[in-house]
Order: sequence, then C-alpha cells, then structure tokens
Amino acid sequence: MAKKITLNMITQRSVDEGVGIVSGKMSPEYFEACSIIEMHDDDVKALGLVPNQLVRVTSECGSVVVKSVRGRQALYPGLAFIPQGVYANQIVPPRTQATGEPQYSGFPVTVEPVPVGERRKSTLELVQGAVGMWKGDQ
Amino acid sequence: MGELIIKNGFVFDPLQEIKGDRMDIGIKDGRIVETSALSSPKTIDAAGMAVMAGGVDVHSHVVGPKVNVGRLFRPEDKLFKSPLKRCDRMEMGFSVPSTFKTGYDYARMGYVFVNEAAMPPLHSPHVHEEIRDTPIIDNAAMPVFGNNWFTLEYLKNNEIENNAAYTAWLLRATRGFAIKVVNPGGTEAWGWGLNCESIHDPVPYFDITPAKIITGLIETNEFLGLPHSMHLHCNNLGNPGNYVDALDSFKLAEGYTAKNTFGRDQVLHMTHVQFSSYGGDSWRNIDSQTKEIMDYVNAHDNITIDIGQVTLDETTTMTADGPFEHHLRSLNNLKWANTDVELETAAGIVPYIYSPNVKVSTIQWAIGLELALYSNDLMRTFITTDHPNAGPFIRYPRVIKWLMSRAARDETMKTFKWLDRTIESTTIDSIDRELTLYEIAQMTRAGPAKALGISNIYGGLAPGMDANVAIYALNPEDMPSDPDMIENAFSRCAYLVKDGIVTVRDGEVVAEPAKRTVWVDVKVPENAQVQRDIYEHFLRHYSVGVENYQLFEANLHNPRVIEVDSTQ
Amino acid sequence: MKTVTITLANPPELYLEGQNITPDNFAGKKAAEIATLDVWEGKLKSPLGKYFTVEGEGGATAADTKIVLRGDCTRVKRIGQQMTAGEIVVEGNADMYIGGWMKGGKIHVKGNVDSFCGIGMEGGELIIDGNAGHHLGSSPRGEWRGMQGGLIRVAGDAGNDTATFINGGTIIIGGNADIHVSTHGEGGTVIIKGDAKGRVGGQMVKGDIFVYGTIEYPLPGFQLVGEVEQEVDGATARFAHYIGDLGERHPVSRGKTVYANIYTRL
Amino acid sequence: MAKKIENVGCPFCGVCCDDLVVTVSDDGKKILEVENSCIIGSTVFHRAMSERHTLPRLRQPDGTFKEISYDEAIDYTAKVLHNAKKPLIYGFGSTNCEGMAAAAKVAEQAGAVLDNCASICHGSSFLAIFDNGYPSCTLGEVKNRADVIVYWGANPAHAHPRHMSRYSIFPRGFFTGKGHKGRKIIVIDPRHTDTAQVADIHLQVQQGHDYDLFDAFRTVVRGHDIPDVVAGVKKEQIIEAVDIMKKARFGTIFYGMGLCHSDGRNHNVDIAISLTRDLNDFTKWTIMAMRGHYNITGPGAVWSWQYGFPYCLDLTKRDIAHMNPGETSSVDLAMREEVDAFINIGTDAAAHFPIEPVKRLRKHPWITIDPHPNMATEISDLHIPVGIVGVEVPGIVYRMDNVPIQYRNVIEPPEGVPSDEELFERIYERLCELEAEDAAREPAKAAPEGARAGE
Repeated sequence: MAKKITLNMITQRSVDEGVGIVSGKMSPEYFEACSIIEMHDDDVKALGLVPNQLVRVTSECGSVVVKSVRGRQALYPGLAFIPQGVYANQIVPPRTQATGEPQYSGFPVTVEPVPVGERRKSTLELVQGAVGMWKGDQ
Repeated sequence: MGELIIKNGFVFDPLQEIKGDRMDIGIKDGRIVETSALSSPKTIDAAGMAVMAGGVDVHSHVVGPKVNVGRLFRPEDKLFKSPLKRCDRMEMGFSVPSTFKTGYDYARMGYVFVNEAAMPPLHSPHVHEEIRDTPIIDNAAMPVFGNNWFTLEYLKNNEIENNAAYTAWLLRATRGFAIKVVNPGGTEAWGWGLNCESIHDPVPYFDITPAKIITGLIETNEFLGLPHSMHLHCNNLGNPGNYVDALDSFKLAEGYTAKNTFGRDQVLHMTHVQFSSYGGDSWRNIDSQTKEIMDYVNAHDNITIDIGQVTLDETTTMTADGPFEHHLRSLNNLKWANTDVELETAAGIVPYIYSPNVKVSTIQWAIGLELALYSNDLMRTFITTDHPNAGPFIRYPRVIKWLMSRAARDETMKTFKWLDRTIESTTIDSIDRELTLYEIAQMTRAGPAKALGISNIYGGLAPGMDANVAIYALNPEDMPSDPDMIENAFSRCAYLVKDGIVTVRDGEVVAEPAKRTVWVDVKVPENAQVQRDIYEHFLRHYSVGVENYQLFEANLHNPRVIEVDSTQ
Repeated sequence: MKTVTITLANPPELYLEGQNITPDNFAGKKAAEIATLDVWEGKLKSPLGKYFTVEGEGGATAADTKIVLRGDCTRVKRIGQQMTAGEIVVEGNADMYIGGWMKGGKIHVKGNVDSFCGIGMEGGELIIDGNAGHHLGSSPRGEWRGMQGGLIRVAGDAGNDTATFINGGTIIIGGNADIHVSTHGEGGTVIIKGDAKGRVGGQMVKGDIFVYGTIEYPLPGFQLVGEVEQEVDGATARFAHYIGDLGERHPVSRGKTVYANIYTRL
Repeated sequence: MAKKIENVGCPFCGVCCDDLVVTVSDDGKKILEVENSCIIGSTVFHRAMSERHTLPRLRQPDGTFKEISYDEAIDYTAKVLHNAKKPLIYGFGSTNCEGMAAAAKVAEQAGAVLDNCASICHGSSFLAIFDNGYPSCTLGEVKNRADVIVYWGANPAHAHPRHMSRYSIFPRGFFTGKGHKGRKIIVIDPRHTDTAQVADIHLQVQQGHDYDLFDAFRTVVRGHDIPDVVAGVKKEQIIEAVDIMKKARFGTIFYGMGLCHSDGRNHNVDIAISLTRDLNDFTKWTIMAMRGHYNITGPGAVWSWQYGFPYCLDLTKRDIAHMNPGETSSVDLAMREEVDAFINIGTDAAAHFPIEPVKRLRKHPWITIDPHPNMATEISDLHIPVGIVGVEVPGIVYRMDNVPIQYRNVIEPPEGVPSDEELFERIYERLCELEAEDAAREPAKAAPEGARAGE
C-alpha cells in the first residue's frame, strides 16, 4: 500500500521558473524548473521519499506527476509548493470566489509516490493532451 | 481647407472689446480672416445667436496619473451614470470622465483649449498619452514645481538664474506649459506625513518657507518671461480661517510686474480661490470671506484668479496637495488614494459629495459665486470648478446660469437644508448682480487666454487667430426668461468651429479635427551647474535614468510649440 | 394583479442578459409588446420573443404585474434588476444579478442562483429556495453604499462576500456561509442559521451578525463582552455577544463608541 | 564594430530596470551582450532571435500548421471577432501601451470582452483599490525615504530580482544614506523564502490566514488586546512588528501573490490598505503591489483613461462598457462557457490558466499573438508572430508604481513582422470593412423597442 498524504498547496513564481519562461515553455530549463514539488522534510519522510523521487499530486480537479526536490526556501509541515506554470496548473482549482482569480494558493492536494516506470510529461504533452491535440512525440 | 462665414450673429469678443455687435466672422484655412478675404464660403446662419471664440479653460484636471487613478478607483462613477455611445468612442464616467468623453463634452460646450492643471514631471509620458486620446480639444499641461527638490534647493540659496535654467530644462523635458505650484513646501513635508500650514511654516530638511518658494517662482517666471504666470494653489487650502493664508499669498506678488511678450499682465494666478476664502476657525463656524479676498484682488492688477465653483454634485477630489486629501479622507472616511512622486510632488484622491443638505457644501457654493459677483474685472476672474474637485466641468453651463440669473440662484438655494445658516454665513443672498454674456465671454475665453499668454491664438476672433468659434442659441436682445435655457444653450452649443472645421452642430459632435499639444520651449544660456545637478540627482535619487525621463519625440502628439528666448 | 408567464423555449448558446424582465417594463404591455423587449446574448441584441414564449399581459402598473419564468433559466442574468414593485417567480434556477439594485416588490426563485444577487439592494424581498453564489446582497464594485434595505432570504448556503458594505436591510441564510460576511459593514443585519467559515465582520464599523452554528476562524479583532437573549427571525435564543472589529474605526454616538456586533448561539 | 545601446528598459518584470546596456552587432541584427540585468532579463534579450517565425501559422485539418500571409491572418482574425457573439481578447502582460490602445479600439468595434493578465494576478488589488483606495508612492520615494520595508506575501528575490537592490532594501537615497543598515525589513510569508533570508523579522503566517493577521495588526495599532496566537504568529511578534511600523519615519508595504492568490483574494489587499491608512495617523506609510510583468500595469492605465476600468471590460454592448470581475473576468467567462472566441495576446494563457478553463476556451476559435511559440500557440488555430516590445519595438510601459517608462528597441523585428499596434490597427480596418459589407447587405432593421435599463 503506497503512502499518501494530504497537504496544502501553493503555487508561486521561482527565479528558475522565470528563466524557464523566457527560455521557452518547451525548453529543458522550463521543464526542470516547473515539474517539481517542494515539501517539508517531515512530509517527505512521511512519504518515505528518496531525493528526486517522482510523486503524483492530485487535487479536486486533476493530477500531475512531478519530482520531489529539496528547496532552499523552507516550508512548514503540511505546506507544499509547486512553481507556477504548466505543471501546477494541471491541479490548480479554477474556482475564483467571484474575483476572476483561480485558487492558485491554498488548496488541498494528496501526494503519493508513483510506481516505477511513470514519468513526468512534457509541457506540450500536458497541454495539447488536455485539449485532445497531442499526437505523441514527433 | 475650406472657407466659412458665420453671418449675423451677436459677436462677443472681449479681446477686441466687441460687445454683442451684429457681425460676420470669416474663416479661411483654419484662421479667422476679414470677410472680404473670402471667395466662396459656406455659410452658418447665426442670426439671433451669440457668437464667441472657442472656450479656454485655465485650470482643469483632465489628463495624467491622478486623474486616471480617479477613474480607475471609482467604477461606481460609471455605473448607471455613463451616456450611451454617440461618437467614435464610448464615453464613460461622470465626475472623472474618460479621455474621449472629456474631449467630446468640452467640444459640446464650445471649448477648444484646456490647460491641465498639474503634471507630475516624472509622469509626463503618461500625461502625453492621455492627451493623445483626448479628442478635439487642444491641451497644455503645467508641470508642478512648488515641492521639487531642485527648486527648493535653488530658491533656498536665492539662485534664481539656476532655478530658471532648471525650469526651462524641465519644461522641455516634459513638454510642459507653465509653472504650477501646489501647496508649496507642504507637499514635500507630506513625504513625512507633515504639512506646511502657513506660508511661514518651514519645509522639513529643506529649511525654506512657502513664502520664499512663491516669490522665488514668481521671479523665475518673470526672469524667463513665460507666456503664463506662476499658477498657485495656496497653502492651507480647504480649511476654515484660511482666507488669511490666501491674502498672505496674494501679498507676496506685490511689487512684481509681468515681463513677457505675450500680452499677459499678471504675475500670479491664484487658482480655485473658493477653497481659500473661508473664515471662522472650525467647520461649525466657517463663513465666507469673499469680500476681503475680492477687495484685494480688485485693487491689484497683477493678480488673476479662478473661482473653483462647487456644483453640488458627487465628485472626486484630486490634487497634488497630498496632506489635504489625507485630511479630507479623515472627514468622510471614504477610499483614499495617494501617490508621492520622488523629488517632485504628491497626489491624493478622495471621492466627495457636495450636498445641498450639508451646510459646509452650501456655504462653499455661495463663496464661489460671490467671488465672481464681487469681481470688478472679469478679465481677471475666471470660471472653473477645479474639475473635478469642486464639481465636474460639464457643470460650467450651470455655473454660468447661476452667475447670469439671480432667479436661478434663488431656485437652487430653495433646496438647501441649512438655508438660513448659509445665508447667515455668506453674503450671497444680498447680491442681485447678474452677469452679461460679454462678462461670461471674458470669464471663459478672453480672460483665460490673456492670462495664459495665448491670446494671440485662442480666446478671440481677430483676423489671424485660430478659427475657433462657438455659437450659442442665446439672443442677447431676447434672453430666455427660464434660466435653465441658459444652461442648456451653454451645455450644447449650436455650433463649434474648431480650426475652421464644423465640429459640433446642435450640440452633437460631427467631426473630430486634429487636436494639439501646446508647450513652451524656453531658450536659456548653458548652465553647467544645473547640468551637473541634474546629472547628480538622477544618478543618486531618481529611480529612472535621465535619458528615459525626458519625453521622447515619438511620444509628443501634434505639438504646437511656443518659443521663448530668454538669452537676450 | 395580472400575470405574465414567459417560458424559455429557445435557450441561448451563451448567456442571456434580461434586465428588461421586470414588472416595471412589463406593466401596461400585451404579450406581443413584451416579446419585443430587448435581451442580449453577448453583442447580439434580440427581442425577448426570440428566446421566450410570452403568455398573459402586464397589469396597469408594476405593482399590478406578476411575472412567472418557466424553463431552465440557469443561463439568464439580471432578472428583476432595478425593479420597484410587483412580483417575479422563477420556477427553477437563475443566473447572476437576480434582484440587483432592487427597490421594491418581491422575487421568489425556487431553485439556485449564481453570484451578485441582490447587490445594491434598496428595498423589497428576494427569496431563494436553493443556494446563492458569491456577493449575495453585496455592494457593486467600488460602491461604499451597499445594501440599504429590504430582505434577502436564502434557504440553502451562500458563497463568499455576503453583505459587503451592508448599510441596512436583512439577509437570512438558512445554511452555511463561506468566508467574508458583512465586510466593511456599516449597518444592517445578517443571520446565518448554519456555520460561517471565517472572516465574519472584518473591517466592520456598525451592524449585526447572528451565527447559529460555529465560526471556524473567528477574527482577532472581535472581543467577547457578554451573553444576551435576542429575538431573531421570530424566535428567541441566547447568544454570546462579541464587539468589533476593534481594528476598524468606530463612530461615537452620545459619548459612547458604536461597534459592530457578532452574536453566536449558545 | 559592435554598438553599445544604453538606458535600455528590461522587458521582463514590473521592476522595469531602465539601466541595461545592450551590445548589438555592427549590422544591428544580433544581440551580443547584456549588462546590468538580472539572469532573467539577459535571457530575454539573448533568446530574442531564437524560435522565431516570420509568418502567421494556420492550423490545418490534420493538426499541423501552415504558413499564411499577414493579410490572410488579419482577415481570419477579423472574421472570428466579427462572427462571435462574445469574443474574449486577453493578455497584454508583455506589450506596450500603444498596442493596448489599438487592441481596445478593436475590442470596442468588435463588441468583445477585453481583459489582461491582472485578471489572474493583481486583479485582486484592483478590487481592493475600488473598495478602499491606494495610498502609495513611486519607488524613488522608497529609496530616498523608507526606513521600514515590509514584504507581505511577496518574494522579490525570485519574482523581481533587482527590486531590493534598486528600490527597497539596499540602495542609499537622499535621506537614507546608510542604505541597508538604516532600514528594518519585515517579511511575512508562510515560507522562509530567499527574501526572508535578508529580513530582520520573518513572521511565518499560516497560509491563507493573512487577513486574520492583518486584523490583529490593526487591532494592536489601535491599542486593543489580541489572542496569544493569530494565524500561527505569536502575539509578542505581532506587537513587536507593529511597534516598528508605528515608529517608522517612512514605511512601505510591498505585497504580492501571497495575498492575491489565496482565500479572500482582494480582501487580503483591502485590509492591507486599511492598515496603511491606519498607520498614516501616526507616521508616513505607503503600500505597493508587486506587479509581475514589465507592462502589466499598462493596460490598467490605458483602459482606465479610455473606459474608466482597468480590466475585465465587457464591451459587447458597444455603446457602454461594463466591468465586474467574477463575471467579466477571463477565467470565470471560460469556466461558465460564456465566450465563443478567444484571442490570446502577449501572454500564454494555456500555460498560466488552470487547465480546465483552457479546455473550455479551446472548444471555440483560439488565436494567439506572440513573438515566440508557447503553450498557447501550440493549441491555437492561428498563431500571429509580432515584434518583441523592448527588444525590437519601442514604446511606453508602466512600472509597478505606475511610473511610465519609455522603452527603446535595440534591434529591428524580422522583416515583415509587425508590432502589436500595427497588427491591431490592421485588424481594426478589416473589421470596419466587414461591418460595412454587412450593413450594405441588409438594410438597417428598426431597433426593437424597450427600455434600456442601465448596463
């Protein structure tokens, strides 16, 4: 039985994500900057993760596979962070509290290790896939 | 461009002292010409109507950052209050209209020139972007100087020549028009949350008094010989008992005479004097001191004023007088925006409701009218509402109605909740004077144009001037008995001809002739000291590079430059 | 009272804006005239009859006119906007702005409504049998003069931002309320029969809030001052009494500072 | 001989550094070196020439793109706008004000909804400003006067790399000759961010409870007691921070997405403004939104002077504008399936919206106007490449403090590639032609009767 925990998710800018954006959404810089999750050490332990292990993050509206990394910017236990962008947006709830702004920060997610063999998808696969246009790597 | 003749109207041109004579006005290639110079003109029949030059507004907040914050932060100023689209672009807003509505509404009232009352120099590209989007009317904008660190430092050391060189540089850098001064020293003090409450209250750190800033800028202005005079919004504005501060400020102009080649006689224009004519020492006992004020103004030819008439509307106050807006916010607890601008100025914005049910509002209403009605020289006393501070500019026709009709004033006063208290605290009820169309023409075109130093181009109908002509459906020989007809006629002119093009007909905009940006370019001798000071301040204290601060030519739209050579 | 029944026969692809669906606009009109009133679907302005079948006719005045809406009006906005009198019954759901800027009369929605219902309300009654969205009885953007009067009664839950800038009137929520109740309030009463999530009475100057359930995250600016017995919505109960928001300005009346009150059921 | 261009503005974040020096090749076609910028800024310039298309690309039935002419792309766009009942034009984070003004003209003519990235970013700030005002200042004021700086829910170390050094923490100004040493820095954030590393005080607020903490601050400012712990922060820490703030000579609260993106959205900003108002009864305090893109402040300015609303403008009625975020905001419109065409300009909605609204928008025509390929272009029906503002196209942009900065170009756009402004002007012309054709085809119908109640 794989371990699974519930965390409070926030998605915000990181400087690597900024560099990634201007390098292009299909660049390796963007991929490495955005397809990650940062958690508190206690939560990482609770999941029994080794560094750079892939996890599946699931919210009320979707799920995404990202890599668990140790960030420089410490969180408190129970809080998790994915840089804003394509990966985060697979799980950000679009509800806006009638303000226009989606719930980018402060929504519940579950995190669990993925079975061996699962991979992080490319940005193009995620977005084109979501709208039925993904034709596989050319 | 075509020819036009305006026939048989009653012409009011105070610049030529034409007082309602029945005359024809000739127009050719965008200029006024002798009718004999026309070959086959189109005709506008102005029989039974009043013909005046296009209106000139000496002081109005229509473009720039604080105006735009006023628009942005008041969506409720649009809700159920905007008219449906009639022209090229939508017209949104009531007290702070969109740029498009501003241009169209001024045109409908027969105005062609509007002087933006306060341009923060750092924001000049913004001001010019809004000018581009304000259709039809020609605009000038006055950069603010009264709290500018360069100015404070030069004037503290009595360096008029250096201050003049800096002033010339800034006018050019911002494509500005004149020297505007708002709460001299007080706005800099506001950088620390403080104020200068009288003209003798020294500015923190800079250790100069408002009085010295005012006289220094008058001297600078006359040293340069600019078209307009120094344009002052006094210290301690809007507070009971402040008529003393206004008189103190007026007195600083004594002994100075105008030096310029633009036909201007004043050395000081004091703006929206209504806000500076209060007696008493609290909101309980505030009263009108307009007699004191106007006795002084009437006796001193080197001063002009505008009234800043309260129109009894819900409006949006906005001024570079940061501490005043902060004070206002504490009175009405409404939303408050503020922008302090590095090294230069500040601005505050607060919605405000002038209500016939509020004693202070109705006293303010009376004070504004009294100023005009006590004036002996309406070539030196102008109609404004300090738009949008005392009310929106679209109320000018209503102000004209009140000035032209005692009955209209009485009708309005009937709606006052505190009528007795208002009558007790003012003298409005004892004044029977009703202004004439000629006097209105003085107050709304000839006088302001002369004071701005542009009366060779705007404000009159002499051959050679811009063909800007407003025609109102008012017959001076048969004025309507219903004063509301006066308001209607001035709200929607029968015709506006701008630059020779029929722009408004029957109160509707029918054409959008190109608008201009009027600015003043002063030649001064090279001044290494000032160049060095500019370099230093930009290097160390500004957050923008000096090369990017100065307006790019591409961001100046359809300029009309007025050149001044002060090297002689 | 005469009744006009309009049935949504041809639903819009997008949403319909039906601010003309008020007793004020229907009064004095026959069915055929009512069918020519404007409705908007995006930029497309069409006669009401393009979407609705119209039966019956309006009374002589708004007060004599009752409108019944049938069909699925989930995508119809602004029903009863600015109405001054008369009655509207929506048989099912309706979208946004139902009863917005309402001055008088009565609206009864038998299903759910979306956000901004009853905003800027000055008088009248808005009854919702289902749930309401966000900004129920709130003020329009930027307007500091929020709900002035009238009654809003929601049987189910309400979203966030109920009664922002409320100045008067009463809102009764049968179920739970999400965050922000009476934010910036300066009067009026909000009654929540269920639970409130949090931020109840934030930045509030004056006015009353009753919560029968719990407030999950009470604000630090409210202070317990005692217990009181109060009659609320026809029934008497004991409440813990809090005053606040102590972080906000408060007027002084006859030498006493006036606070906003939160009452939670004991 | 390479050419050095000075005083260049950086087209990335809202800090709008205007002191970049860019070296370009002799022929003016290549960017060789970028000085003074942060890592993100220099990447913008260096990447300018890569991955560029010089012709519009139209999606084919088989899913591939085919290059078409600009005239064809303009015609296509105009027709999409013309035929839709409620098209949405969204973006504008990365273009100049001239482009925004031209786009507004198109939106007004087309009867579209016009929205910008603030809708998912600092839109909450606008809502708060509508309700409570905005006591603010320019960034030079902060540099010259501020002795207390608060970053609340903002992480400039990552999002605005030169903010702290140019304006807030480190610079020496006129009255702040000691620079960093003369300033107290308070950072309030649920994470111990890189910004928190340079703070004197870091308050680790419980995520989503900033409003409660602000309420506690205000309550303490007015001299009342508060619970022992509020939003995860101890009473003593709150009292200490309030004390520092009250004793400041000049303070600034910089706030970011931590407030705008979490529960309560605008009210987190709203109460921050209330706190700033309160503090002005004691000393001088100002507040400022950490606006993200270099010209995301621009559309708020341009559309405010044109229509009186900074974002979420519903122009579909064509004679009057209406704004109500929650209804007329892009994500809500998408989720409610209230629009039937989408033009994405100067942003990447497909990457930055949650995926569900992207899916719903994609059911209808989707056109992307952007210099580079991105997620939006790759799901578009049409991609129209344009020049890069700040690199190839000059223009005015508005910094986060609403100060207009005049940007230069350092190179020219690829031949034939228009600026956003030129493109929208041409779309406008084509749109007017289409309307004229329509009018000629069917004679004007008598307008249906009925009251036109408000908006």
